[in-house]
Amino acid sequence: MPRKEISIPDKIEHISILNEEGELDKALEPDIPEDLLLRLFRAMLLGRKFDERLLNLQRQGRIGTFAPTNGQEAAHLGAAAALLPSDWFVPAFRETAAEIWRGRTLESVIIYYNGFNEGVDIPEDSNDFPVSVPVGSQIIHAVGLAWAARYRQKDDVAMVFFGDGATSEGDFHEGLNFASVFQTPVIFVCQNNHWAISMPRSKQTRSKTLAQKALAYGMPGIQVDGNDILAVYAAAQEAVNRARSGGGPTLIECVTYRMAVHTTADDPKRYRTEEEVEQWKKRDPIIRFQKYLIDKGVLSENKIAGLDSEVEEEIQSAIDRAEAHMKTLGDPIDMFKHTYAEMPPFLKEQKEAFARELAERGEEKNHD
Amino acid sequence: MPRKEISIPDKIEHISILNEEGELDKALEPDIPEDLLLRLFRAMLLGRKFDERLLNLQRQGRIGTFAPTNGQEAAHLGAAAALLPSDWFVPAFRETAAEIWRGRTLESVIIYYNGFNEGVDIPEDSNDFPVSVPVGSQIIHAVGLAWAARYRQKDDVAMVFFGDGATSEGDFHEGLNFASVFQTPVIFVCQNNHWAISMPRSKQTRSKTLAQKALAYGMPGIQVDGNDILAVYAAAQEAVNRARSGGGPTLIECVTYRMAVHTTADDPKRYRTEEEVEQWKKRDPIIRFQKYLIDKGVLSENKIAGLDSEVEEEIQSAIDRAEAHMKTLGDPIDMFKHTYAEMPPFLKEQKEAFARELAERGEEKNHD
Amino acid sequence: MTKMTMVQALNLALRQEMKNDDGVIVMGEDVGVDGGVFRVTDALIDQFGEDRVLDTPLAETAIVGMAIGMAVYGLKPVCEIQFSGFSYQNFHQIENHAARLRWRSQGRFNVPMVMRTPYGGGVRALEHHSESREVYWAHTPGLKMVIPSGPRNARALLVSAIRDPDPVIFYEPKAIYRAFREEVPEKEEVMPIGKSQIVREGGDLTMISYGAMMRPTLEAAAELKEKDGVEAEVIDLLTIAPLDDELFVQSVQKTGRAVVVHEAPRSFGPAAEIITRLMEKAFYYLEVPIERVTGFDINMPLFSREKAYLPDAKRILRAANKVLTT
Amino acid sequence: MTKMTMVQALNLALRQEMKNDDGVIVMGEDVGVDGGVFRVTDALIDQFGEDRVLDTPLAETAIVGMAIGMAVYGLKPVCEIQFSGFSYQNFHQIENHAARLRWRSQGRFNVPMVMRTPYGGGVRALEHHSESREVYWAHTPGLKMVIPSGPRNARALLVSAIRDPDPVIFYEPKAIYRAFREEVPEKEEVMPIGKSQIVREGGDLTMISYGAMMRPTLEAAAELKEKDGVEAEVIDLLTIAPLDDELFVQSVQKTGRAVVVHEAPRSFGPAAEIITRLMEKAFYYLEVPIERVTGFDINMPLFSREKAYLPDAKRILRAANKVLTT
Ligand SMILES: Cc1ncc(C[n+]2csc(CCOP(=O)(O)OP(=O)(O)O)c2C)c(N)n1
Ligand SMILES: Cc1ncc(C[n+]2csc(CCOP(=O)(O)OP(=O)(O)O)c2C)c(N)n1
Ligand SMILES: [Mg+2]
Ligand SMILES: [Mg+2]
Repeated sequence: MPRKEISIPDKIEHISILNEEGELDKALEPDIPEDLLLRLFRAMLLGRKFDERLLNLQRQGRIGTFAPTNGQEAAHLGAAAALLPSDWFVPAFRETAAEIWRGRTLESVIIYYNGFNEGVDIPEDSNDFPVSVPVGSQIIHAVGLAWAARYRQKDDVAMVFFGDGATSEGDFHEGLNFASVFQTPVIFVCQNNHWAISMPRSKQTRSKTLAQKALAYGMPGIQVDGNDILAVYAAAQEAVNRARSGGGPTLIECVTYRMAVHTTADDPKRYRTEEEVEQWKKRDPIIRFQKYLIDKGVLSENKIAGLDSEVEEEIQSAIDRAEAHMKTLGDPIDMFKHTYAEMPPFLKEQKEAFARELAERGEEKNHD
Repeated sequence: MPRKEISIPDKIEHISILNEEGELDKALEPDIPEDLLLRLFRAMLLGRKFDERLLNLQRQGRIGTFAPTNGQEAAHLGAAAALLPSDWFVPAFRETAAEIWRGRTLESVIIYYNGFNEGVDIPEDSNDFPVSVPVGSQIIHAVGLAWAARYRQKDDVAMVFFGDGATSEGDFHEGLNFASVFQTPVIFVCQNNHWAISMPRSKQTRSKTLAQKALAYGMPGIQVDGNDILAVYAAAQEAVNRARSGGGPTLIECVTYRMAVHTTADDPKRYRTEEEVEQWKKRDPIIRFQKYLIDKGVLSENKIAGLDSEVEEEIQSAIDRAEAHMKTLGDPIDMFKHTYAEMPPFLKEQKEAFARELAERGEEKNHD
Repeated sequence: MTKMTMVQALNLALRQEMKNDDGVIVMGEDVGVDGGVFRVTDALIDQFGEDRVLDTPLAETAIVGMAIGMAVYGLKPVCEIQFSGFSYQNFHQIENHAARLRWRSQGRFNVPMVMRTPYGGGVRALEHHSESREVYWAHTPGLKMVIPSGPRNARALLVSAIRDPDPVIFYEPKAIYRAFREEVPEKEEVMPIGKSQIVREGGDLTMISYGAMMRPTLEAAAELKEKDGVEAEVIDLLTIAPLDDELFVQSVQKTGRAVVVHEAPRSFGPAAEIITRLMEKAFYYLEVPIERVTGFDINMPLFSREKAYLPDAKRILRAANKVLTT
Repeated sequence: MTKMTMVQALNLALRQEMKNDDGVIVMGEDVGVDGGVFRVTDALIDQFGEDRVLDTPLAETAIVGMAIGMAVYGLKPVCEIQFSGFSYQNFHQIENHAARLRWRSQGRFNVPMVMRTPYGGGVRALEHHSESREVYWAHTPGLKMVIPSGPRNARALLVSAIRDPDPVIFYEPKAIYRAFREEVPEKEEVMPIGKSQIVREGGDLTMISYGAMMRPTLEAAAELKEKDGVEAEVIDLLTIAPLDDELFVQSVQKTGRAVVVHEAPRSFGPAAEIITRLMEKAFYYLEVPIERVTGFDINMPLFSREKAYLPDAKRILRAANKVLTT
């Protein structure tokens, strides 16, 4: 009975399929239909261009604060692409390209970031959650959704997103433990973009990887190159299949990088160097995927140019539609909606008093 | 770049030194002075007998609800014995023998479990926290204490106790992460007694060990036979030394068993079998340690009998003192004490109104 | 009808609702095999199995957070937090999500969950087991907060809470879990959330309370009648939020005098809102200042002094007499 | 004296207290290298180093819990919670421990920590960034709760909060972080916690408010004077708990009329306690019901409607006129 090492059943693996140069590891290449490859590429492009455009709008004062996704498109799109439409999608706030992939309209994003609650506009047949701002708090919701799906004998899975910073929250811990104990079909996707506002990943936790945190729950954990959409897709696919077939949850760490500001209220110059950002420019997920697709012969320079302008038009017309729609969102009294299924008497009194105030004051006390 | 396994620097070890039969692994035997061995044995005995006596008092209605420690003496005493008096000791609520080891009087325990705040009576020169009921919540306090000690260039360490159930709380996760990130001199002692009220360890989490949860924080984690005081002491000593010399925190899982009820309000028959409890009777930490000490020649049957009656007397006189003391703890108005350093005016008004009420009502509105 | 304790009546409510609706899921620490530390969920697991009665790991945030996910899916989770003193662990899940998901999703999702938890003093428990902090929830928009006062209304209100499309915080006054029995019909019975009740009529004085404090309040009312012939009207709030001010406003418009009783700390406590509503809606009827009889602005003392801390009939009588004689 | 924004004034307070006392430790998310998302802790790390200004991992419970341990050791941690909307994550650490350790240890330990956090609307922020929920803390025995209304008092109160031997929740009205400047003396200045202030004298009406709402309240008071010659007495609470009722009671005993203004939701909000104290201590002086001008009992809308939600001078004036003319 000497000191003995305890062997732990779960191992932590790392997957990378397309390297920085866009070179392929043939052995690991996932079998993705051409059509899906192209749709993914377009979605990445759209995500990137939309993000850039939002930044412009923000600088012009045409939208409020938002969280750019630039550089992380492969991480969240690759994961979301492994879902069925009927699966549950639970975002944090930096998965815009994946939200759009799942069906969210561009205009709803613009409207939301203009401070209108109406920017949340989830279709009746969609199982997508609105963005969740309190870091890590949404993780456990996915566990509840997944548990419910299994209870209802549906084979839906739930996928939930969060950042590297979120792994420090108690909610992360409790959520992963519950998922493992109840073996719920849920996929935990951590977008490790190396920063939580000004806090580098290296100071967020001393563990070598975030993926290994899965060991605390007896859960499979895997680290992937998050700028390699094939690797992310492959890992997510595997996790989704495991979950759907009753094999329980998985933690996926996507190693990526936040190329832009944390939000438009942030100034990264205060805490990180240009050199670091430059390093990551070389690892751009879109360029890498594009090279792969060209090499594979499913994409051409010509086609790319076509997609470019198609996507730009799509964005422009969404902006136009959003701006037109926002003009109709006049009534501040709408803020009383949706607090309860039925408005209780005291709230009715407040609403009526507010209506009288509005009437007295005319147009002047209106939304910004 | 194929899928590759990530090697994790920290390993999880298991230590056992005295087996169930009280047989010694000579190679691992810690070098403990005879005097300390005897004091520890006496403390275990006192802990056990006091616990049994408290249970009696509770059944007679002479104290309220409390949490017995029966069977876990080696786990908490062995750990606490590795501390210096000036170190910080942060208990949960099932470390009574260790609290007494650290200097808490038996009567204060009795008074506390009689529902008198005065039962918390921490000497000015003691760095011991009062028991903490909200599971897991005290863990992070130890991190703050340890950080402060290091900041003040003291070489104090902090040791904090909690149960297997506590490892599921977010507070456990956040606390261990902070300790590791800030490399604070703190020792996390988990008394894995296999049950959290009615929840067995096996359903609390799917990880094979609790010790391996340390891997999530890049922290050393070790599992010890918690009914083997030598193993616990050895592991704690090592962790204390590491912490004191700047090597950061350690998680120690002491595998033990809650032999009695969860608290006196609990009925374990509802959720566990007698056979399971019987299994663990054989692993009694006191019997095992006693055999070791007899084998070693530092203890004799005679000496044990002497200790027995000495300890019983000590308990009896503590009960007598406590009961006498409680008669003097009459004044309900004392409940207004210690809310703030200085009593704010509105609270003074409340206290004065209460005093008038008491005066009007005479003795009748008094404590139970 | 059978005479039941509140614990039995709550158990009946759960049992019947679980039978009626297979979406009702009971979850929490020790609610399954153990039947709950107060036995409110006793034997439900035998009848409905492990999939309907979840013994969870020890983590309040996850209990509530998981319930939120389940509720959004369309189930009706009823989660138990073992003592209200440990519900602060999950406060953010309630504030950040349960109370907001309907609004935040513009009505697309809702959270029909119940968070049951025993609260209040009177059972000689350990620290953190005896507080009353209903204001934390009552002040949070989007929540409903219910506190029954006896076996029968506990059962009927719990059924309503489970069926409610919005999240309901259901505080159970543990002091009266087993203190007395009432006839509780086997047949389904519901009571509306958001409605208070007159439990004793009278024209001289209005006494407003809820939960375990109803008993000393009614005791005081009986003594007022007996000793002084005073007819007190006693109102049992039942719902704390949304507060039904209509009934107590009407009553005070009639009596002109009021006493509000609760065990929660006084400052920023529930009585303040009740008194303010009376100020707003019955000011011109008030003969004298309204008195509040409450817990003090201190931590609930350990149990040897809990009786001294808690309002009792005598303390309520003192306040009533003050209101009647000034 | 230099003209400073509130952000600068708070920074000055921290800087000076850190210099005065090497036990003062600043900690929180992004408070170090980044200087805080609002720059309240700007450049402190340059002056005092990483050991005095801790950039912590993203975990509110641990920030507060660690501060509790540090405070018990004898340090004076000032922790920042990035937005008050995320302070519910650590609510249990405050309720279970910070507010109780003095009492629970029978005076052996105390918790001289400050939890600073920006609160309230007005900066066009994201969801969860604009609430006002001071009641959660104010209702909790053992805590103090302070809300400044301008650069100068913010600085002086933060110094007092840091020196206070008990835990202080320090809410910073982010709407006025940079909205205006005031002369702030370089020389140390403190203000007592637990004392409110008359900021405008008058005999016709009492207006009670605090934080960012002081500005519209004073605007309304000025307009009352200008348009109608009404002299409003305006009181700035500064401390919410323990509430200084003496000053506002005296004022209302003089004016007989009062309006209470806050941005927190109305029901069970701070105004209820203020109004109840007035009911208890100035009832016979009241000419008319007291009005409250508050946020509504709904979630704070996203920013396009936050102006509509927040009380402004016009809404306050309506209430004042109602109180003056009934
Ligand atoms: C509970 C909580 N605490 C603090 C914040 C403020 N905040 C917003 S995002 C953020 C950093 C998040 O980092 P990470 O999880 O890595 O996600 P990323 O922003 O990098 O996508 C912080 C501290 C918050 N939104 N929620
Ligand atoms: C936060 C919190 N939740 C729930 C409880 C109720 N409770 C008291 S002890 C306990 C089980 C604790 O189990 P464990 O951590 O294994 O410690 P043990 O009792 O076995 O020593 C529970 C659920 C509590 N005290 N605190
Ligand atoms: Mg990040
Ligand atoms: Mg245990």
